[in-house]
Amino acid sequence: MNEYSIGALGVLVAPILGGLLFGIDRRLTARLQARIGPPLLQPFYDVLKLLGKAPSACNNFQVIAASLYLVTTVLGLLMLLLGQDLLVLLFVVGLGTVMLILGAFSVKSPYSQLGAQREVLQMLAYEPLLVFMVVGIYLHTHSFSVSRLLELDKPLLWSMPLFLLTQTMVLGIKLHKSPFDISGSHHAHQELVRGVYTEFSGPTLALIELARFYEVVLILGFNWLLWHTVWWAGALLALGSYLAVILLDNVTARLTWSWLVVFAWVWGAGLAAANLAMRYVGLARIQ
Amino acid sequence: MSEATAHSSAQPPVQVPNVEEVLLDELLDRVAAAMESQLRFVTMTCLDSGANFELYYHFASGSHLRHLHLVLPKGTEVPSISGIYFAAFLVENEIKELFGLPITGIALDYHGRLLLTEGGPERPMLKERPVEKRDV
Amino acid sequence: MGLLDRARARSPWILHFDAGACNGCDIEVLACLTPVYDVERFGMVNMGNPKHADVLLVTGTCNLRNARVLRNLYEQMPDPKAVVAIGACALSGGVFHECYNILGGVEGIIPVDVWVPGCAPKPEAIIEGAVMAVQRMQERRRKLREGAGSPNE
Amino acid sequence: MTMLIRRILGNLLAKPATRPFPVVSREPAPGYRGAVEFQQENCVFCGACALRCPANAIEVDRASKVLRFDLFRCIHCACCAEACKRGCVQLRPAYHPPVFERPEFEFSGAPVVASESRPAD
Amino acid sequence: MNLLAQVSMVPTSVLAGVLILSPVAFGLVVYAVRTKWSRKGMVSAAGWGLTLAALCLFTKVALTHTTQAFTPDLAGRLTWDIVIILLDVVLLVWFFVIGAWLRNAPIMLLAAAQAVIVGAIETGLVAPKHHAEALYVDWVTIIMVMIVSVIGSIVAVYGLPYMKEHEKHAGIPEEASRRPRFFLTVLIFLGAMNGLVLANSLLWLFFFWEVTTLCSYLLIGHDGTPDARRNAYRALWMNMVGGVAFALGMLVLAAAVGTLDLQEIVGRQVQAPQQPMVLLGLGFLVIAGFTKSAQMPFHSWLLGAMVAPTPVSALLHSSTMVKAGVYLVARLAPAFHDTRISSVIAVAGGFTFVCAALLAIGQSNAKKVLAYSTISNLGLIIACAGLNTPLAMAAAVMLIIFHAISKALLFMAAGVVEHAIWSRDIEDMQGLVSRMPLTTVVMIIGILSMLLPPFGVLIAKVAAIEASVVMPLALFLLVIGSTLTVVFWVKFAGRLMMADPVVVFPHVEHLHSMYFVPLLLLAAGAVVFSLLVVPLLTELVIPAVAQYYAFMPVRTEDILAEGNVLGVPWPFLFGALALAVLLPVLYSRLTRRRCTGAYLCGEQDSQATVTAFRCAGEVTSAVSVRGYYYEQYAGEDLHTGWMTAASTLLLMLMLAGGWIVR
Amino acid sequence: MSDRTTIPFGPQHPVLPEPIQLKLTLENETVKEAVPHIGYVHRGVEKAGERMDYTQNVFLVERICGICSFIHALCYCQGIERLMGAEVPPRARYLRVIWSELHRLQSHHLWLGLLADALGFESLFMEFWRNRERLMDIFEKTAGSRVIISTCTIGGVRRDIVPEDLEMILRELDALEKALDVAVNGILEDRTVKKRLVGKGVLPAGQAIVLGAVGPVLRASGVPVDARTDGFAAYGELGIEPIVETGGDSYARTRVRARECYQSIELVRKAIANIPEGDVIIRPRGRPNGRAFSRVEQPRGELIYFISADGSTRLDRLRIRTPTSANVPALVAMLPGCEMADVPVITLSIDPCISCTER
Repeated sequence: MNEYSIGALGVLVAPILGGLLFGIDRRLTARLQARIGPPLLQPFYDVLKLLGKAPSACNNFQVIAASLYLVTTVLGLLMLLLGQDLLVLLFVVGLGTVMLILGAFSVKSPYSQLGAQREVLQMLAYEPLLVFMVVGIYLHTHSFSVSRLLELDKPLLWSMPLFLLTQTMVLGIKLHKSPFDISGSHHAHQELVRGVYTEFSGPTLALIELARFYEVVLILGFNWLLWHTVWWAGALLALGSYLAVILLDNVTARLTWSWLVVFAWVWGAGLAAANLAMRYVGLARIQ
Repeated sequence: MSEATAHSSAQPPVQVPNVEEVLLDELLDRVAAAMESQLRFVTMTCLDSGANFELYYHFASGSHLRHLHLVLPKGTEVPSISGIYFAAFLVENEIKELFGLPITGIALDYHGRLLLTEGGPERPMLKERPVEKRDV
Repeated sequence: MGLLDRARARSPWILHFDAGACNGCDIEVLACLTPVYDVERFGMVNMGNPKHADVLLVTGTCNLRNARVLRNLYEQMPDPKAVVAIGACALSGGVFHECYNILGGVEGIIPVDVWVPGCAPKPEAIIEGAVMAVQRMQERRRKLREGAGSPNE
Repeated sequence: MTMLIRRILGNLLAKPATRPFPVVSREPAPGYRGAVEFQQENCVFCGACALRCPANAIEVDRASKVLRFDLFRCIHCACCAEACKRGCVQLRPAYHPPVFERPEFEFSGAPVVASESRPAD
Repeated sequence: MNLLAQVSMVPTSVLAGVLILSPVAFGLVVYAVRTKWSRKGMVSAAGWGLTLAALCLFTKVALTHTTQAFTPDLAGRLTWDIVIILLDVVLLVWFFVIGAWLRNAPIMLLAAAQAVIVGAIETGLVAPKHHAEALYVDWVTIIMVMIVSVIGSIVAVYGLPYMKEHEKHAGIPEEASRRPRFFLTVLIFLGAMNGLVLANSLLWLFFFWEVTTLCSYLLIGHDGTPDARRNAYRALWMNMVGGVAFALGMLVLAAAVGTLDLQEIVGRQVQAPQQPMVLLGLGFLVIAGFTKSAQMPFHSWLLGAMVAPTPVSALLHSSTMVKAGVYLVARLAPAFHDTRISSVIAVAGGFTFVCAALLAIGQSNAKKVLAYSTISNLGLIIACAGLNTPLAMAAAVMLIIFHAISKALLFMAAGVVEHAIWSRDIEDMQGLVSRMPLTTVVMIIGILSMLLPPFGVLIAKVAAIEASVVMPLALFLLVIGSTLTVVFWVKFAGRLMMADPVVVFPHVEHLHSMYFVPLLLLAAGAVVFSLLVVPLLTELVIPAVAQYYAFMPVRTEDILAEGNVLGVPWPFLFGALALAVLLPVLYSRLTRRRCTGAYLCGEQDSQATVTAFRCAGEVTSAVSVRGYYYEQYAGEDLHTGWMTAASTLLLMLMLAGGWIVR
Repeated sequence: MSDRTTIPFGPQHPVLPEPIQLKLTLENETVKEAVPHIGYVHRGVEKAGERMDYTQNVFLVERICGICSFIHALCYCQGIERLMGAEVPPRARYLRVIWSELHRLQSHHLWLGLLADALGFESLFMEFWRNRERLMDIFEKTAGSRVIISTCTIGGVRRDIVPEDLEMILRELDALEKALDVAVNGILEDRTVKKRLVGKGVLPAGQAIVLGAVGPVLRASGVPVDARTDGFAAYGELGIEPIVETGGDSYARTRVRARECYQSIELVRKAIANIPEGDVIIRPRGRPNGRAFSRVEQPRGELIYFISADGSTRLDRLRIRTPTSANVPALVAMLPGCEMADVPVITLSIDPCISCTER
């Protein structure tokens, strides 16, 4: 299989996988709450329905923002699948998030504005963790590209165990799960209504939801990298942290943005730095 | 079901205990005194008794209710006690709005738009004003 | 279009607005979300944001002030949308007919698709009402499509 | 947190608490004040029910022997049932299903007119 | 080809002369002939002259592939060296006079100190005089000359209408106009800046260095307000501290190496084992660079400099003069390659990168945000120089190019906005997109070009982070700094874009053509150069870096093997992104969308012309959303103290670096 | 431009179950000012109370608030009974306590669930509301309706609870108590919840009294005021000790309500154990005449009815002071200085019932 077909396959399969993951999330959450929950395909129904709603947006930029969010996330996934530079990947995906934020900023609506402000802080919280993870990978392969990583014959997890924790944290933040759901959540029961998503509606929102399908696959793809040697082990690892996030969501309350930034920087970046330091020391000893 | 331990319909009206009559000019002093003795402000009640408004100021000490009773002819201005008891602002606005009793100097004055909306009824609690039923 | 219609039927997002109810119907609406009734089985999620909602659940007798809000919210919901009036107050004003500050029900302020009688209606009735609202939405689209002869909007 | 974790994991393993409505409809409790039913054959149009109804949902014209009942006004307090000496009004333990249109219910002494509907808007 | 061949025949010294002297000459005409047309004509002529000369130089080097150190001749015994020394004397006397006029002992003292040190070097007191080639041309020089000449010209042209409006607003009558003096100073600065980047002899470099200090001082204080004077004074003394450090550096180097020829110093240092004394001399020069580039702890002068008219900020204080500092550090970088002080420089640069970004978050003054961002980016460039690998240096050069374009663009746009709303506060710019859509779009492009792919700054930043993995501490700083950068830029852009959701096509504002064209040129530059990032890197930057690290074999593949930035299919990425923008635009054209106003909990007042809601007492109240500045976390007062202390410590460490065991 | 953010919080807002607007003025995310805008639920019940038959009013006042409807009816009936000099049969008084306490229990469950929801703690919300359904079933079985149970009337109650149903209540309460242990542990001991509640919306005792706070809000500030200690209905016989916390913050209020859940369960058990046999209703003679106060304890605090009657079938004045209208001034005083994220928490911490407040 050449890389183009891998890419095409990924672009087609990822949203299905992502939608199913969200379906599992909603179903599992419901079961944890002693409910039956929606059908597994519910996220797809939601997106389809949103696509079929009457177009409504507050300005053209919102549509552009949503489309850029989608496209960059797809690009990010493609770059991961095609073994590209991980750091560039992060910034490309970051472009999408920034666009989403700007889309929310572009409407003079207090909830959207406050949501966007907090989304910026969320980025501040998780972005370093992802970069550190990529650096951790570099320290093993002397390359930032995924393809070089795949040539490695030992799973990264053995030397980067703490990154499993930081990745779980990133996943929680990205999925807006308690206690990290400061800027918007799937259910609107929070002080900012739906935060950044408040002013997006109809097909524009559908694009964002679709982008989130890709996004969850992308982030879990990062988790998979921690154990790439056995494909199902990596998948289990990814699924495990996904389930951990869902469980955590159900046993914690939402906390505040100031807590999030401090927590992510002290614990998240702390763990990452500790793991990196271990690696650096290890490398120095070998030399 | 049994027959009630009956009272005759001509029984004398029941009276509220612990009511002290006050005059308009001593009102603020009495309320200030209540504040000083750490009474809890409960609420106010306004009654439209024809030519007069009757105002009850209800206070509580612990679980005991005490009332100041003020009778004043319609049209008389009443000073707000929200300067002393901030908590009174809500009920004072309400009375001002629903009865048209001119209460002056409310700490947070809604200018007659606390509960009622433009285009709706005005001073609906007055007796002489029959309530028109609104139909859509 | 069949797929889209199915998706629509399975994903009605809900906006609930209390237009001056006694809370009785509101807590029953909320109770629909809870494990015992669990409307999420039908894809219903309480969105709390008109811009994301498909079905508006209204409880309570309106007054001038909340009628304005109700109209605003209805206005902000993107098409297609439906309205369910819940409880005697939203239907007609109910026991509050002698009150001076009521408009007597939701009808006349925004178009209502489904009426759920009761004081307060049981959660089962509310769920049924919401499901019927979705049907109504579908029917309206079908009629529109047949009438206009265009398969797309 | 541990207690709650145990609880939600227990939920996961146990049967969900959700009642399988609408597949299985659960009958309301026997004393439930639900659907209002009139036994028209016994009605003498005395108007006691209309008088007692706090919501003015019942209207009785004693002269022309007509009783009108507005379901949309009914608050299911069962005052009418208490007031009716002949037991013509009863609240059955079932709920009124939601409707698309405003139903109209009225009957008169004789001949009996069945309830019919008119379009709502 | 014929023309190109002719161009390459033009002697380099002639081109250098044009680049350095012609602006001065045009400036003198502007000053002497005080008419509108002379001003417009001369400034434009200087701009064209500089641009052409820079292009010629570029073409020449591109065709001949040579680096060249040379000393232009003057008439007979009178060499340019002597002229420079004479001018140096004049300059230092001038500084002394300024100090005396201000009744300010520190200035006089600093001027005197410089005079003494330079005198000591000139008289051969320290070391025997050694011939140093005056000028030097290689790719890095040419990139700098291009930036100075092209962007400098654009900004100077932009300054024409700007200064007119500026004086009109200040109520200065046409007769008393200080514009001739302003443009004279600007043009002299352009000449001096070209001299600075072309200089090879440290003495020449020092002279031009001090001329830019003087120009900066004059331009900051141009408005003559107490505020302007105070900040001009601060800029002066801080830069003169740098001047003293420069002179000390020369002194130490002259003593330790015996020459003031930059290429030779670098060359010898690379071959010889590193001597602590030489490193000390280099350290002093680096400190001079830090002052000019407003690195912590010297950053406060650049913030103060924001009182100057905006063209000054765009030209001196973001795209060119402050680059002199990083240019000097970068020039010296091969000399301290693989030393401890190089690491300290990387950390110090990274430290400034993080701190300035943090402080920028707390600012609501647009120009101050831009200033902090400038400081921050200069810190990043210095960190790259400190990392001192070919990839890092490539990143540094890229940053110099792209930052100059974007920042000049941003400052100029901010200036246009300032003249429209007469405020520099970001809060006053909220919703600017509906009032000045054109300028806002340009500004947004400027902002996005500072932080997002596929724009050049970001690509350079990725390269910098990739280069920094060799040094964990620097890496940490760079990662944190880049994230903080995102925060303040996104906040800024968000404020500009916050529009009332009304379906009225915003009225496009009328811009003066001398505003519009420069803005358009730079915005196009930011986009086009980003599109051309791959050829730019492979054809220009990497050859430049290869010349740089001439002492070690540098091949394109080697540089690129370290990072994978260029392995990314950029054209594909661009295409996808363009599609992502174009499709929605098309879609919006084709569909009629409905806008129902902002979500305001159902109480939106649809009659109101702005976003407003009904509130207590049934009153309509406009929504106002203030940006966050996180003063409790990012306040200047909170951090300045410890940041200054920490950065001073780092500088001490750097000076002592030569003696610390490697 | 203003250097502050002004936003409407409500009337329609997902964390507010009822329409009320707080116009919040923020600096960064700190609330500087909160001005309430009400009137979205104002119907004019007090006037309707003068226009309707005094017996029909029972059904009207029940619908002032659907969450504590029984207690509204109870308060009204006690006032009328006082004016008519009627003595309610003992069994009816016990039944009134049972239904009152079950209402308090469901109201506190509802509130604890909403609080959890406002904190983004969805599973805990589900847990409380799931438990609450047991109470709703009890109401449906014993009173014939889930929400507005309409069992209280002048002179007693409209229905008796048969012994089997009393047994059923006890069984259900046992199960409920067990489930409650988990849920209450979740909301009182969870670290994330504590982080959001402790120290938020502090109201010292002195201020609470001056601002006229009532109910759990007052008791959480350490002031032991509970109208049930007056001994109305059968509370005198059953005995009650007000539940007091001293923290004065949202956490203390949560604790008070959580502990009151257990207190209510105990009271119901005690009432069922001691319930006397006999009639449940008398038909008082005559018409209400005179002026009287009636004071009971709602889940949200002290509820006061002032009834003025002139011996006719229509009342002269029906004044209703609900607990939330007494707590709103405290809310307005508590909000400034808090974070935006805490606004829902603090607003909920007074357990606002807007339909009560506005009538």
